[in-house]
Amino acid sequence: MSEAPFARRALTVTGMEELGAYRVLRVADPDGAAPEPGQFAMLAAAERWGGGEDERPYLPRAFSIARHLDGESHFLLEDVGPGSRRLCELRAGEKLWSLGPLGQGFAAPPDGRRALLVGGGVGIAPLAILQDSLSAACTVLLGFRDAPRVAGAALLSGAQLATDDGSAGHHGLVTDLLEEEIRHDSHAVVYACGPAGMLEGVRAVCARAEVPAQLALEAGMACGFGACFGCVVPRRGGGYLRVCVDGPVIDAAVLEHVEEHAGAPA
Amino acid sequence: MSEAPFARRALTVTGMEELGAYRVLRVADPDGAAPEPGQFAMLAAAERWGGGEDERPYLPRAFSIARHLDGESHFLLEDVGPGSRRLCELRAGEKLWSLGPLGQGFAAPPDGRRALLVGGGVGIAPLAILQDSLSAACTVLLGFRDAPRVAGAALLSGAQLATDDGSAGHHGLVTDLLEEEIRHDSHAVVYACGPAGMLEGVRAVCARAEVPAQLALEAGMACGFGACFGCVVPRRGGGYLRVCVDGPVIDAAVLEHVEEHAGAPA
Amino acid sequence: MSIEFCGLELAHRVINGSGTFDAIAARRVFDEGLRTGFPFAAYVSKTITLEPRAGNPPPRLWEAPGGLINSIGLPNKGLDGYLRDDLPQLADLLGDAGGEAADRRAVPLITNVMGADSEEISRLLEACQERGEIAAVELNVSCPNVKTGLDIGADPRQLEDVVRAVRGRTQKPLVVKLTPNTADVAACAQAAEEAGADAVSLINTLRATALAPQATVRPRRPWLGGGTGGLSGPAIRVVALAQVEAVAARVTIPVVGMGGVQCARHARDLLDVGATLVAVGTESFRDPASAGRIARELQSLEEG
Amino acid sequence: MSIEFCGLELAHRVINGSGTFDAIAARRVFDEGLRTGFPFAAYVSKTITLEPRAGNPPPRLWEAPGGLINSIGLPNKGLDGYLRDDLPQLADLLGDAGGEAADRRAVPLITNVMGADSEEISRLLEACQERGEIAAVELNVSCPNVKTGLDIGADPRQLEDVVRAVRGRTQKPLVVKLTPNTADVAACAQAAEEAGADAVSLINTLRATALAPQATVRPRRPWLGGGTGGLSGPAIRVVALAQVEAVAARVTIPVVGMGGVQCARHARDLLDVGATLVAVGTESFRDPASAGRIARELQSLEEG
Ligand SMILES: Cc1cc2nc3c(=O)[nH]c(=O)nc-3n(C[C@H](O)[C@H](O)[C@H](O)COP(=O)(O)OP(=O)(O)OC[C@H]3O[C@@H](n4cnc5c(N)ncnc54)[C@H](O)[C@@H]3O)c2cc1C
Ligand SMILES: Cc1cc2nc3c(=O)[nH]c(=O)nc-3n(C[C@H](O)[C@H](O)[C@H](O)COP(=O)(O)OP(=O)(O)OC[C@H]3O[C@@H](n4cnc5c(N)ncnc54)[C@H](O)[C@@H]3O)c2cc1C
Ligand SMILES: Cc1cc2nc3c(=O)[nH]c(=O)nc-3n(C[C@H](O)[C@H](O)[C@H](O)COP(=O)(O)O)c2cc1C
Ligand SMILES: Cc1cc2nc3c(=O)[nH]c(=O)nc-3n(C[C@H](O)[C@H](O)[C@H](O)COP(=O)(O)O)c2cc1C
Ligand code: FES
Ligand code: FES
Repeated sequence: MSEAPFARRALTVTGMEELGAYRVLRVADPDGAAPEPGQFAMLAAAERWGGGEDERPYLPRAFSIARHLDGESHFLLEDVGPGSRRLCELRAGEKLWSLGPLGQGFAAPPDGRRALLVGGGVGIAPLAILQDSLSAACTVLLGFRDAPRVAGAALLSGAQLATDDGSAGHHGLVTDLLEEEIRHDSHAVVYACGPAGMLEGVRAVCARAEVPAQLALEAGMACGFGACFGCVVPRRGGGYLRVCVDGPVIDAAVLEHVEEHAGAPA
Repeated sequence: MSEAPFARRALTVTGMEELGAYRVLRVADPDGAAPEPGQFAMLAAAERWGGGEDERPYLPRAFSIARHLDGESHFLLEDVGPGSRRLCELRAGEKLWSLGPLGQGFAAPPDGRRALLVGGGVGIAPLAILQDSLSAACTVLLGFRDAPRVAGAALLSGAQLATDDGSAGHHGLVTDLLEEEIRHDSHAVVYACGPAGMLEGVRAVCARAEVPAQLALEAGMACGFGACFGCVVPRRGGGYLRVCVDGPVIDAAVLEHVEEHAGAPA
Repeated sequence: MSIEFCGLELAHRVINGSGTFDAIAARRVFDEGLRTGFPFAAYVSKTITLEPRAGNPPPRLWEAPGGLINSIGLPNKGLDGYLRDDLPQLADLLGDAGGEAADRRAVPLITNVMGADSEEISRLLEACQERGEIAAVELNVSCPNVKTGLDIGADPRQLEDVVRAVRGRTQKPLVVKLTPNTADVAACAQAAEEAGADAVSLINTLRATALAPQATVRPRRPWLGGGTGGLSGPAIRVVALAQVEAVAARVTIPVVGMGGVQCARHARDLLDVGATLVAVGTESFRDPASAGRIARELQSLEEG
Repeated sequence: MSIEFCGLELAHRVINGSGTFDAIAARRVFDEGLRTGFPFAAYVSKTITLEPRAGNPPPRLWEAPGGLINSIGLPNKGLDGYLRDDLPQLADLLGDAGGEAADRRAVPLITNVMGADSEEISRLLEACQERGEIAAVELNVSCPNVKTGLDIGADPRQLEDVVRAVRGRTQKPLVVKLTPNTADVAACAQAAEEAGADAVSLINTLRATALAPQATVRPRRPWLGGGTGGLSGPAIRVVALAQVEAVAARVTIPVVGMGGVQCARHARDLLDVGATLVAVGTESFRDPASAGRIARELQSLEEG
């Protein structure tokens, strides 16, 4: 795990580009620790964080580090509420608060095993930096709701697509593609991030096929560094895991199910 | 009193110009009631009203209507806190909420009596629209703290100046100029707006000289239309007046003193 | 659609919080606009006391994160002044303020009263009983007990005694406006019900204070002329929801829920935990017509 | 400058609120940065109970206007697990976490405990008494009484009985963490003092709730897995200030003030109404180093 400096830092936005329904936020972070794939940062606009719907946002929001290149961190944003909306408004030159990199990232695949990256919607973000880090070729399966969201697939290379509305690739679930892949190669290691329903599908498919899977979960977070105990998911066999410090990447084997709130916006 | 529509209205900003330390905000209001000099409006930015220092502003802020011309209302703003700061950020095309025109304005001088306008700092705002409305020539005395604020004097014509730092006009208080004027013409009617200390000075000078004075007061306001009973000043002889509905222009004779919080930012 | 509340027929579910809308002043300011767009299904007066009160010295307001502290001090003309000056004006305004031109009908008037003990409250209720303009009475029990300094409504037993003692003084519906500054608001609500209240309303403001911002003067002064005040607005909304939920689960009489309501979604939350009516307070300060907007949004939520 | 608090010597006036900073997890995340920049003058553990607790099902958090509702449910390893696993790690971290390289000294550890009755609390205090790593004990009395459902700290008499019954079980300083969900927090503080508390701390969170945002499912579900929760953060700051002021005016023992503190100005307010120390809770979530910043700003306010 990359170690985070003990304080949030004011970083400068270097770019904000549209990518279909999403935006890619770039932030200069020349002095920050290089993140591991799957790690995240807690972000908040330095100015006017608050004053949106219901006077929110108040707490920072967790965002997967989607890429780390030339001293810049990239984030993939979807405007789904007051926090993401405010971040989407940021423009080059403006400041944001960042705490991180935080959390447990993906573990590299054991030698000789193929990495099978499965992403859904805005949840594809951590798979991009994972792909960047892999030395061997990997298979990328991405699911999206509709055409404006499919544009997000540009973040990764060589992806096979599935869409809910049939606007690109397979008309159906990305887990259909996954089952197909696993049928041909049950020696793969699965890396997944996306909505809770998709992650639960991935978990179940992999469990049946006895394929190891690393799931990057989400959860409502107040702190991101283990302080609030707010971000839990039930652990198989009882008790809870804190997604921020025990995850966000969690071995599917330690989960009974992926619960309703444990994924990216659907 | 001009009657206000029963609801705040979303108006469009048409301009925001610097005027030394102040800004002049212009708002399109072609359908609004024509304000009387001394009336005010409760303003709030339509977006992101909140999220500043201490999560404020939350309530709208009262601003004197400084001018009403060609279907536009002008306001003079000084950035002194989270509400005025947010309003100062507005740019042409953005929306703001406005409720008004509200309150009791200045009463025109009786025939043949000279109007003597005395303003301090950002408190000069309602004197501009008053000057616009007067048929006869008037005397204008304005006091400012320093050179950047003196620029505000451009809002009125033919003003004599006093400054705390001696950067323009008389080095001293605007009430010094007032005493001088009254000594020459005790037949004037005084119209004043400014910091509490200045207003109290004006009140005392006029009381001694038995010159009638109309003081445009300020007070922390939550509503601006008599609902909250928050904006009171003590009335001579006991009880309180609501600045928003009994004022903001109040006959100096009904006040014992102008209290600490009853004026514009000093 | 019309709503029944304590035998009164209301056009919708949204009323005002006591002390947050002066209909007489608003009429002076907005005149015809207020008459034709009157936003509340019933109108609650500000708190009336036996004797006239000037209220607290200024400053009376402090803006807090997502809220407002007020320390108004219940200024009012006293019972006699209210009955003589205000009641006729209110009756005149409310008489034809209910709805669009065609189906205008009277908006019921709920008079809010407060007294330091059962004696005072009895006199207030008896006076209200006499006047046909008054449809119901709301009893504000956030009045400090002279001996303990605590609100008389903060202790269930004390509250039950007071309500029982005064209940007989009026046949009009009696709403008890509970205090939120208590350990067990549901027990207080239950006590009010057992003593004969026809409804309860909550929440009133949370006790709060602020110091004058200038840090140079020592010892620092409280900002509010009245020393402490009460917090209202969005900041208290989630506290209100918990208290209304707890109360509605405990009583069978109707509950008027309030605290930080700004839109139909917030009103819906209160109704969904068991409130029959919702009151809008501080949000009216930001927009005098907000309650009307909320009532309309609520109706389209219910239809849609 | 050093501050005396219940016989402990503290480097400054800022500590953490119980349950808002897990030093063990933070050390894993920030390692050396936490050690050298440890922000609190004393470290308060999260609440420890006799038996281990898993805590409430998720969701556990709801963002409210200017605040946060949490319904964490006091997860902890239980007394034995805490003493065995956590205490050595905390002692190791705190042992040299106080200040810059040259003058590092131990940061005192205050262990926060909660029990359902005097019996349970006694066992917790006795166990703390045995351990040298623990400098003081904080007793969280926001534990629901099994019979009434109310916090055992909500009633002054009940609180006095409990504190009196357990007071003798430890010679270490005993801080009573009061509940704000009560009619008269000053009376509770006074009761704690009379029963032998060495200090009181407040405010804990205000009871609050939220409904799941999807309005289509009926009856609507509470959002929080635990049903209701507690509100913290800026929204409660002015309530905290009023309660701390009332308590400090009533007791002679030191008061730890907390609730919505985000900067030195807010801390200064609490100190100016009579607090000896200030605790930072929710603001640490926004920036883990915020308490350190506040302590530094406070010192320069005092010097300047
Ligand atoms: C490890 C991690 C990585 C993430 N990575 C990304 C990423 O790369 N890109 C991305 O776009 N997002 C990411 N997220 C999600 C992100 O942190 C935010 O949750 C998301 O942007 C929504 O926040 P918001 O303020 O826009 O909307 P909110 O309204 O705060 O959140 C939307 C959801 O939260 C719930 N909700 C609604 N109101 C409230 C309330 N008042 N309090 C609490 N919950 C409420 C509802 O379920 C709602 O659907 C990640 C989250 C985690 C934990
Ligand atoms: C009738 C009327 C006309 C006005 N006309 C103008 C005008 O033409 N131009 C103009 O610039 N201003 C005008 N004002 C003042 C304006 O309404 C605002 O008060 C001012 O802009 C400051 O608001 P703010 O949010 O910027 O700062 P705030 O911080 O809200 O206000 C500054 C002052 O309020 C007090 N204060 C600080 N914190 C708080 C708090 N939390 N709650 C309550 N009070 C606090 C302090 O005394 C502080 O100095 C007028 C006011 C009135 C009543
Ligand atoms: C300025 C102000 C004055 C109030 N006056 C009274 C009053 O006279 N009597 C009363 O019972 N409640 C009074 N209240 C409380 C409100 O009726 C309401 O209970 C409270 O404000 C919570 O609702 P809100 O958050 O929507 O404002 C007052 C509230 C405010 C803000
Ligand atoms: C997530 C969370 C967990 C908390 N856990 C505890 C706890 O275990 N024991 C306790 O006494 N107080 C607990 N508290 C209350 C805080 O210590 C503090 O009293 C309260 O949050 C007010 O301070 P703040 O507004 O600065 O957060 C918790 C608060 C939060 C937000
Ligand atoms: S987000 Fe606070 S513990 Fe995980
Ligand atoms: S501002 Fe509300 S009564 Fe004047």
